[in-house]
Amino acid sequence: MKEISKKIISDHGLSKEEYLLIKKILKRKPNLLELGIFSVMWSEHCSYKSTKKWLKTLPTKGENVICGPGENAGIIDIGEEDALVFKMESHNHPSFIEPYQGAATGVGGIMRDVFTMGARPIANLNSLRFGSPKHSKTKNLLSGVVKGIGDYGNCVGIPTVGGECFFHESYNNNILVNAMCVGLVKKNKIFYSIAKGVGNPIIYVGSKTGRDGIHGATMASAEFDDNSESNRPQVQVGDPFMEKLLLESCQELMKEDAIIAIQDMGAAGLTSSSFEMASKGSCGVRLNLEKVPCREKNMTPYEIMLSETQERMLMIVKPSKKKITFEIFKKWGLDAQEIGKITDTGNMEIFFEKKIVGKLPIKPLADSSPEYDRPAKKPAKKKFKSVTCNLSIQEALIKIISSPNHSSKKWIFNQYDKLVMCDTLFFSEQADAAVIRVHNSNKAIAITCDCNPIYCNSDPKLGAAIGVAESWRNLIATGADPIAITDNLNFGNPEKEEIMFQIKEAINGIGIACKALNYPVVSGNVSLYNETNQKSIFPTPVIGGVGLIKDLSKATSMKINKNDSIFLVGECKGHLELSEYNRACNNNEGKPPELDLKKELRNGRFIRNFIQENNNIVSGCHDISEGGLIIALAELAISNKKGIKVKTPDHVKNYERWYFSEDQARYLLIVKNDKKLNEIAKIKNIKVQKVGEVKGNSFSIINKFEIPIKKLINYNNAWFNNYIEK
Amino acid sequence: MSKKNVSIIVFPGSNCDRDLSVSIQKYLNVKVSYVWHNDSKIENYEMIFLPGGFSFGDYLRAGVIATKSPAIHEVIKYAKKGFPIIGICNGFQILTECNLLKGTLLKNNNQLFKCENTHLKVENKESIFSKNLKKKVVEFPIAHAQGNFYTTPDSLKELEDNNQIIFKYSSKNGNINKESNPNGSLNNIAGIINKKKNILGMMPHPERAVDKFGSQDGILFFKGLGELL
Amino acid sequence: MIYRIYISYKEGILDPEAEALKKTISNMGFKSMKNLSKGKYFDIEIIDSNKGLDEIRKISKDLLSNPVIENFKIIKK
Amino acid sequence: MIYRIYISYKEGILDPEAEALKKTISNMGFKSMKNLSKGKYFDIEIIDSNKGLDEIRKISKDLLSNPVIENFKIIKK
Ligand SMILES: Nc1ncnc2c1ncn2[C@@H]1O[C@H](COP(=O)(O)OP(=O)(O)O)[C@@H](O)[C@H]1O
Ligand SMILES: [Mg+2]
Repeated sequence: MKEISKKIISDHGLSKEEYLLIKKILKRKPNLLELGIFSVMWSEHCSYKSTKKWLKTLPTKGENVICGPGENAGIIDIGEEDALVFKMESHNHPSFIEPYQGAATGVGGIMRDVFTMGARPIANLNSLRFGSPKHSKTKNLLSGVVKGIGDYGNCVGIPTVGGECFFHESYNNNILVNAMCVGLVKKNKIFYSIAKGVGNPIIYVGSKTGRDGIHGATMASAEFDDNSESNRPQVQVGDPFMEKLLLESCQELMKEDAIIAIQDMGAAGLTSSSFEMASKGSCGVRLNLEKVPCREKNMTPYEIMLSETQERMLMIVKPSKKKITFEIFKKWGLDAQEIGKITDTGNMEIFFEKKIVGKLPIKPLADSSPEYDRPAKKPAKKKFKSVTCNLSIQEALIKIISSPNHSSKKWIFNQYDKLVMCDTLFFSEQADAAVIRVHNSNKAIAITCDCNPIYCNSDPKLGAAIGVAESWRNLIATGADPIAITDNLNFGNPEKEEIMFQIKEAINGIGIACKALNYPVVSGNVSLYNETNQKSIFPTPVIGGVGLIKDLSKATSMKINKNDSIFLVGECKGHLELSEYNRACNNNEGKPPELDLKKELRNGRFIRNFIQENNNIVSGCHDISEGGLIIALAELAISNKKGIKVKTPDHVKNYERWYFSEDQARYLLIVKNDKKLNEIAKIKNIKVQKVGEVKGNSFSIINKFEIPIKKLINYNNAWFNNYIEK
Repeated sequence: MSKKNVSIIVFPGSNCDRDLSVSIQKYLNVKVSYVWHNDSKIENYEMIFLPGGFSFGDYLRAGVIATKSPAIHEVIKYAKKGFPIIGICNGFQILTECNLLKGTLLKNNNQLFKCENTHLKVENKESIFSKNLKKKVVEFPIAHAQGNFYTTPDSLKELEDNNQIIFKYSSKNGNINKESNPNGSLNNIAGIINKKKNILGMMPHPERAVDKFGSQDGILFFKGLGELL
Repeated sequence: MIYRIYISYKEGILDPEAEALKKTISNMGFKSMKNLSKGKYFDIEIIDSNKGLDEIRKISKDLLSNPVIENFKIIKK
Repeated sequence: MIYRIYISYKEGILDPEAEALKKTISNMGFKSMKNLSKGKYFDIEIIDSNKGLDEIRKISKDLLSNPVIENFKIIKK
């Protein structure tokens, strides 16, 4: 057996201290296989060693939470027998190396996390960050990632209903691909990953194991340098057809009362799935690796244990149900194998061709998994000079809506099957959140994902809190009651103090906002080391929010009808720092807008109740976010292909601040009856003011400018088409 | 409710089987039996549907592997006997691959999957599938990567001469032009029937147009089929 | 024994993928290209050569190629 | 002058399509097949052979093949 050298240890991403700890746990030197297992189990990706301490501070409980973080995905109660299972996960590094496969397998992985718990996935979303459109790689990465996401979800038959896409040079060499999946399950049919029952068989099903992505989990936790591209580790190839077979066969088997525990083989493959199941159930496992179906010849135990071949599941079944288990998998044309048994030794014992090749104590390994309190330091405040903007309102409006970040994302979401399953009521660009009917029922769920990295870069705490508030607002605007979130924390290298500062601050901000809004965190994912040559991405804590609409007839989109009135709900304070307007004038410095969570709650509740109680006079609703009031109005006009006459209230002195400020807690409410809204707002003491009417065929601010609606739409559509075609 | 059942053939990778069955039960008002691709007998053959999706992952060419399934031999048998067969999206691709319908479906001309609403001009108003549509133009969504209909000039002429073209992609007002062609299909063809006129293949999804949140023209389509039973 | 089966488009059939590639290539500034066409191939290894070849012919015709638009050619490797 | 560029998967890369085809072929009752792999090819006709071949190499590397998972081979026809 190969001697474990210092180089081998560092190649495995383990520190000297961690290696000493391994020896202490084993009471001897590890062999290569054991070292490999430790290295993936203790990788940032699997152990959360840099963030665990802080993640524990997040609010994770609530009256609707059935299962918080710790399982494959979080679960919330949505009334009657129904529950939702959801989570978000990143596939950033693999997508940079191979955008199509990287993104596709990201979608596949998150769907397995959801259906492994017994749920049928009903919606996918994705949150994407690319480098500057001018960067030589961006176009290929964009096309590959979008196609990969689309092809995978489309083939499995799960609608991809929403998401976001944002370009910024800080992502030039570290794109972000975060995929979210929501599934539906009956409360009494939830499956967990807690192994039980000495002697129970461990069944492997799905794709045959190959040498794919060996060391993917440690790769996902390592910084890139210029060599990373040529040094390419084996990428994982996705097989959505296999995923569909796994989904259907697992759903069928789950009806049979056969499964004791089930877990997908995600990052760190067979290692982490078997280890985690045993660890949660406080038992031991014995694996016979020669039984593992392999795609390639002469695979070693090391390769088999660490392979990240996609579309594989591991389950513990009742011995009496082995027969039916194999029958069901056979019906679906899948390879299933019994590869081991649950034991009471408390150890993971790995056999290969009858010989023991590795033995690790489960509990000590799990308990001593490292947890760091890495030093953090607030970066020195930079002084900045404010540049004055000399764009007219019309110029700025056109510049913003035809910019990469604000132009229509049709090119993206037309590649996604948004409608399969026939329960999509609204998808991206129709409403602030996607709205999906709970099949065969009168209720619907609303889903969104949000993050403003510009804000987060300036103030990670406030920026992250605003992300939470924005997702909450998006749900409110569809008439939903927000319930819970999942998050995906994307940052640079945590070993740097200023990055660790961002991480701590962002988690703190999420916690504060979630507590105030009664909006707990039920699952999530952390992606660190998103940097290349010492240049980190902007901190990007993406929030995926989920809410419930009890009566789907009240689901609200961005719809406007002729002669409707458009009201601004909430106050304009005129904050322009970091706004799209300022950025359109190359003024990129400053603070994010202030966030008053009490006001957020008050305005949100008002909107939510108004939509619910006065639905007959509400046409639509839209929250005000990046770009401010005028962009929100333009978006209404564009998505409805209808003209809007905007009237500036008499009290307004500064047009730029009025139209472009990005103050929080604001909505546009589109109603058929001004009087009623004014009356109710007065009673509830909420500030509302009429800002426009749905009229004619152009978008205009009275006494300022007028743009024909067709032209406005062209501005909004042009960028993607030109960019891709060229 | 009619006593008869209709059948939906389910292949590994089909993913519109449930969607189709919901619409059929609700608007055609009959029960649905699912037939697994490996079954070599179809009990309810009065009307047979081939659903959308990615049968066998759409590997090699969309629909081709499905044509090797035992159930397809049965479908061919009942097709020849004149029973109505309807293939939607992947179902259409399967029907051309097993030669029950003319032509083939190439990759979309921009090489990308496309999901959007389309308007369809009803070209033949006499066929058993379209005579109850009662609208000049209907609106059904499409969602496919391989929907670019192609056939040889001879067989195109045959399709035209026999009035076998049922749907063409069009503008809202029924104009058939390049702008309304979503995928490059020859002459904007979106749906055709066979010479005997009992088999329909179409790329757009009527089962996705039955909700008040979008188009409801699919209801007309399914209700119209009711007469055939 | 390995046979290679080539699948190519029949003459006169427009291959949109090849068209798209041609456009991209010339957009990339490559000027030497006069024409481009494309196809697929399958390498099938078989046990027994007589019956095997027969099977390969059938597979090529019934599965691997689409007779409306494609030709196939079998070559022993 | 025509060059043919063969594109194939690198060794060890999962090819789900080939897997599906193998299963189908054996389900169709063909028993002789021992293995199947697949690839694509491009026939590119060029004007000038020196600069042309150079361009073909670039096109093969940057456009026609995906270097992360595929190999290419250029052959003069
Ligand atoms: N940022 C976070 N916020 C909340 N929960 C998190 C976060 N990151 C990870 N978790 C939770 O930690 C657990 C392990 O996550 P992960 O390793 O991503 O699971 P898997 O390997 O199954 O994808 C999950 O329950 C996940 O929800
Ligand atoms: Mg998991």
